[in-house]
Amino acid sequence: MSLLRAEGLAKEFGGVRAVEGLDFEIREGQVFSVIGPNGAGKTTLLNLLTGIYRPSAGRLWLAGRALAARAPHQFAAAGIGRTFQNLQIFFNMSALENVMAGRHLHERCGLLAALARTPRLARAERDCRRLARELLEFVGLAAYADAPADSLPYGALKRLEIARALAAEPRLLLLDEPAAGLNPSEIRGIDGLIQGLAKRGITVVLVEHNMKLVMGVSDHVLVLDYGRKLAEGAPEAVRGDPRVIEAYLGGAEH
Amino acid sequence: MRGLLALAAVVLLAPLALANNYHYEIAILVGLNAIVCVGLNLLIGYAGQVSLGHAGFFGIGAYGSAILAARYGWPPLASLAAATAAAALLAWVVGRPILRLRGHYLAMATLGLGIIISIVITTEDRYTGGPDGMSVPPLALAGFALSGERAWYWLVGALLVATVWLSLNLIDSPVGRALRALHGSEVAAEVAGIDSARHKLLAFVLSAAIAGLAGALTAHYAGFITPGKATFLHSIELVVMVVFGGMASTFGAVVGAAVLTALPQLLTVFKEYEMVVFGGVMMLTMIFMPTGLVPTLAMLARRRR
Amino acid sequence: MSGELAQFLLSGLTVGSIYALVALGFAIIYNASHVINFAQGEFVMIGGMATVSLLGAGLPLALAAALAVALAALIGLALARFAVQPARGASVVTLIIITIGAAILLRGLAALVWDKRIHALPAFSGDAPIAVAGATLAPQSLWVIGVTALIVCALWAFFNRTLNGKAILAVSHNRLAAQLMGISVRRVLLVSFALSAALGALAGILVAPITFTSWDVGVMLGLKGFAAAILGGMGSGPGAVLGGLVLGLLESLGAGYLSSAYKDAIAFIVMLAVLMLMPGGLLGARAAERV
Amino acid sequence: MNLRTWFAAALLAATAAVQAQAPIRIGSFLSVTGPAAFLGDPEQKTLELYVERINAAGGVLGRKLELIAYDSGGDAEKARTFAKRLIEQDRVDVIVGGSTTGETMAVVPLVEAAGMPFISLAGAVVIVEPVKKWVFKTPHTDRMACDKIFVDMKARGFSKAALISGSGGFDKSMRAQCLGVAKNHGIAIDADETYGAGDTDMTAQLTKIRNAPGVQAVLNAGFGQGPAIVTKNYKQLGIAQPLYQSHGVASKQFIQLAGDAAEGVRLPAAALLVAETLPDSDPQKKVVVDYKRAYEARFKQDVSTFGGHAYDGLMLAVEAMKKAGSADKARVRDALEQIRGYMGTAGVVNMSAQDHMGLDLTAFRMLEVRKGDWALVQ
Repeated sequence: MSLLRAEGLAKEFGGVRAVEGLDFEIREGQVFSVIGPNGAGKTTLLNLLTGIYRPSAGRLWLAGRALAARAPHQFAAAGIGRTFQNLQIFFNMSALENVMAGRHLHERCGLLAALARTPRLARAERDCRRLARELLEFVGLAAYADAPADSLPYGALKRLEIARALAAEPRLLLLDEPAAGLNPSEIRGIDGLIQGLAKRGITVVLVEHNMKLVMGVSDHVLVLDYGRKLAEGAPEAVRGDPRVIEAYLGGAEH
Repeated sequence: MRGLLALAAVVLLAPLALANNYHYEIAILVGLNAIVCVGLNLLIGYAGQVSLGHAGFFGIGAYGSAILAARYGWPPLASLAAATAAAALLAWVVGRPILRLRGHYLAMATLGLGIIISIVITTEDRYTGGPDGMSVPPLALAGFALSGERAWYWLVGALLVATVWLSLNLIDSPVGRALRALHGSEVAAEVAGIDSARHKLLAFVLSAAIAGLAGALTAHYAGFITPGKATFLHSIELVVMVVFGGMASTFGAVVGAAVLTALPQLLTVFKEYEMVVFGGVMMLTMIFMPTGLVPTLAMLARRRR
Repeated sequence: MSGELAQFLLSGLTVGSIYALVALGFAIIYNASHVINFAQGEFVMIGGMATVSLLGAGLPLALAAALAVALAALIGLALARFAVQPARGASVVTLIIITIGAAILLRGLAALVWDKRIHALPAFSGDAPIAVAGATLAPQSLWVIGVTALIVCALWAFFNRTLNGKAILAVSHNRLAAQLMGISVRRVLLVSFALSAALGALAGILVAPITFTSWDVGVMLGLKGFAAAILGGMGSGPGAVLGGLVLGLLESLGAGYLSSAYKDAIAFIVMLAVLMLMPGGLLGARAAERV
Repeated sequence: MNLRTWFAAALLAATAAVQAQAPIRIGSFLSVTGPAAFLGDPEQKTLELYVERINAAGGVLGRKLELIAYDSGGDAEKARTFAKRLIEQDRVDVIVGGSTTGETMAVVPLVEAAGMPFISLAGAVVIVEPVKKWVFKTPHTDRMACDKIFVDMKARGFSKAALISGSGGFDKSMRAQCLGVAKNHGIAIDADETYGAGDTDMTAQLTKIRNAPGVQAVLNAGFGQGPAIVTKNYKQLGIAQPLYQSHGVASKQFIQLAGDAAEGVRLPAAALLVAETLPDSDPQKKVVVDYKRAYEARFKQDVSTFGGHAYDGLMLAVEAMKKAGSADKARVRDALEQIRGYMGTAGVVNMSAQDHMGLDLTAFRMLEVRKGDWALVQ
């Protein structure tokens, strides 16, 4: 069944159309990849799907219901999580606290309880801490748990973002170039991580330049060019599409 | 927790070193400033939102309680509570629009807010006594007037320990993590489901309420209040205390308040050179310890181990 | 009554030009370093006080003024070199506190080297008021307004026609890219501090016949200049000038038509309202968040 | 006895005397920095100068004076802390200080509780009305200044005046007093404008005053650079009505700042400003001329009445100690209250249990600026 559906999605910046008339559907449990040359509108699309940008036109449905969220935190509450292309780590906390902060949606805690540290809160905190450690273990960062986030190497930070996003238990996880800047062995690790997510039943939207990674893990690929849909389909079908080859080879970048 | 116990020990043992009422006075002022700074540090150090207007909330607390008690005959405890609530209420009302601003624009807006409050206090002399100030009745707890430096020392000391305890609890709770998260990256915090506007407002209101409470206590302690404590110069002084001691460090805020409250008393030996020395100390400290006193010393201690 | 309105406008324009000059100093340093220099008002003070004392020593006004501007520029250089430069990489708030410390230090030094009295400079072209549209204007106001206009033009030329100026602009737009282009960020920082200190001092000399000068005149002027710079949009030169003029006019119209006791409050309330509607100031960059 | 043994004996005697007689401690807190620095600065200088001179002349009651002065920066809370320091830590015998009314009022509860004689140098009438047991003051009150000005206005046949004042404590207190007593003199205040601290242009306020119908004279309550700017703007706008300033600008500095615009401005002030032009028969002449010469010779600055207040405060304290024959606080206080006919820079002081200032209107002179100097209005 369809988890997320977009209809006529568009975003304009002062006359420049970054995304235009986009229709697509992401099915539950899929790894859904979005590819395209630089400036094709991929990150803009993710920003639209997380409420960071307000669409100029178009509508979104989540699990069959119109998405009423406005602010990004409401998108998060609706079950959409993400990572960022240029890292948005909380560098003022430890790795573990980063993940715990990611669990914000599942912690009911009033101001007074927080100030007085009620026994109930203390229990909830213990659970939260345990869960965060498990997630760090899942992404392979158990050793860094108590280290300040700003002391972690780049590759580890990429995984930390994934762990933080997972802490919110999203139904839909958007990964913005998780492999960018990583070496081949680290990329293999990310590959395995994404497959692990799929096994957990999490629907993944992957924006990525690394074709090998995309073709290896995706169930469905959406190709953007100049903010419009260029092609869509199974990885093999997209790979052979002459328009896609034209866009990539004809473009200046690759 | 170790830090909290150490603080409590300092508060308990300090009287051994306090020889006279003047020493107690300094200790009380340190405590009152430290309470404000611990609150302000939640906003500036943890949530990353600079306010250059907190003396305004301090002034509302001080004058609110003073006016209710002196002019309308409220029992001081009730006026204290009402004035604290008034500071919080004002912060809540203006906080939402103001906190949408970022960085220097937020600094300017809070500065403007503080200045407006201080102009109102200075101008409405029928209620506030104007620039020459007004007398404030003493604080009475259950019918007994709280008077004398020693009684006040214990009250302020207990309140300081309590404030630090509450602040430490808050920082290490989901709410505190949310505040720190939106300081680290507001967009990432939002995407993690943290309502950044609500949490900024929370920190703003909480710090304003604490400043208001400390203001009201200061007024009742001193027995006399002038608009000087509501001016932008005092706002800046408070921020300097927080940054000097160390942003995002509760004990840093306490140490910053202590050093910068006591320093001018020590620097009187420099006579006319006092300002030069004070400015120089401030600059050198921030140049060589840019993260503030306590975090820098803590880092040095870790390195030596 | 139109004479009344004209008087309020002229008064606002004079005061606004003073604020604008101070605000420009904030803008230049902000552009080069993203530092808000809270010692900017002290440069204004140094300009006025140094000129007064050099005049007292028997120097002609022009020479005294030139020396005072040079002195301020030197102090600006020293501030950048010995206080801001070593703390690069510290948080913005830390840098602000350093400049606040510098302001206290400079005020203290001024009180020691000079005195704590209030001084006046003679008006450059006498005190005979000039009648304009049923209102009057002091000749010194024309000096302030005229020099402000000249400085705006000169700054425009500096930033668009000279290498140093372009370097500052480049650094303000993208520090890393500028560095890669071989621009010395260090040098830009020094130039910008010296420039804005000189500008502040010049403002201090120009306004001293109107506002007088004293060791602590920088506090209020610095505050108003900062407000003007923010109102106009931090880092924007034209914004700083516009912000200054708007602030000056708000104050004089507020005092004239509403309440002189609340004129500063009125100006700040309008400022807050403007910031609510334009969170980047009147002419500030509309920064879109990049993720 | 040769010279050396004589010298040694003298030294020994002197040391013994010093050990036997600890100095009398004069405590002070003044706005040496901050917005009221132009009050605190001459006050501090005066105290230092005269403590030195008194000591050089052998001290008081055979004991030296020791001055312990702190800079309050005009901040009332700091003033209170320093007052506590003077009382508790430095254990001074008397306090002479408090440049502003706010500072003074903030320490009143302390000195009253501690039983510390305190001579304030601030202006407002609230300091001595109602009378506080341990608190005295040396300057004229703002109400007296209002009275003096309104008497002069009335004598010139005016009945409608306008008021413009600053937003500081001195300014606002005087404004309130003037509004209060105007009616007693048959003067109606038809316009009432305010300017802020650090304001640089008052033409907007003055334009409103100019356009208020029927105003015959304008009174500016304020001190610092504000009144000088008002005076310049006044001239610039070509307002013809006479301008009165307050005793808050009573120093040559005002004339230097306002320049030609100050011509014809009147203000009430102590005779200090016109010391040399007083007739030799004037009983105050000697005191004010001596103080003026001593101050100006030492500091190369024009004398101001503010420094004069500090002079009076110190001298009253010394006078009281001599009268009491000791530095005992209670006895000094009682002696202060009984001082009659003391001639100070502000005028003749006649203290009593009902009056802890002891000055009357005759102590005030109406001065006018003529040819760039102060002149007595006869």
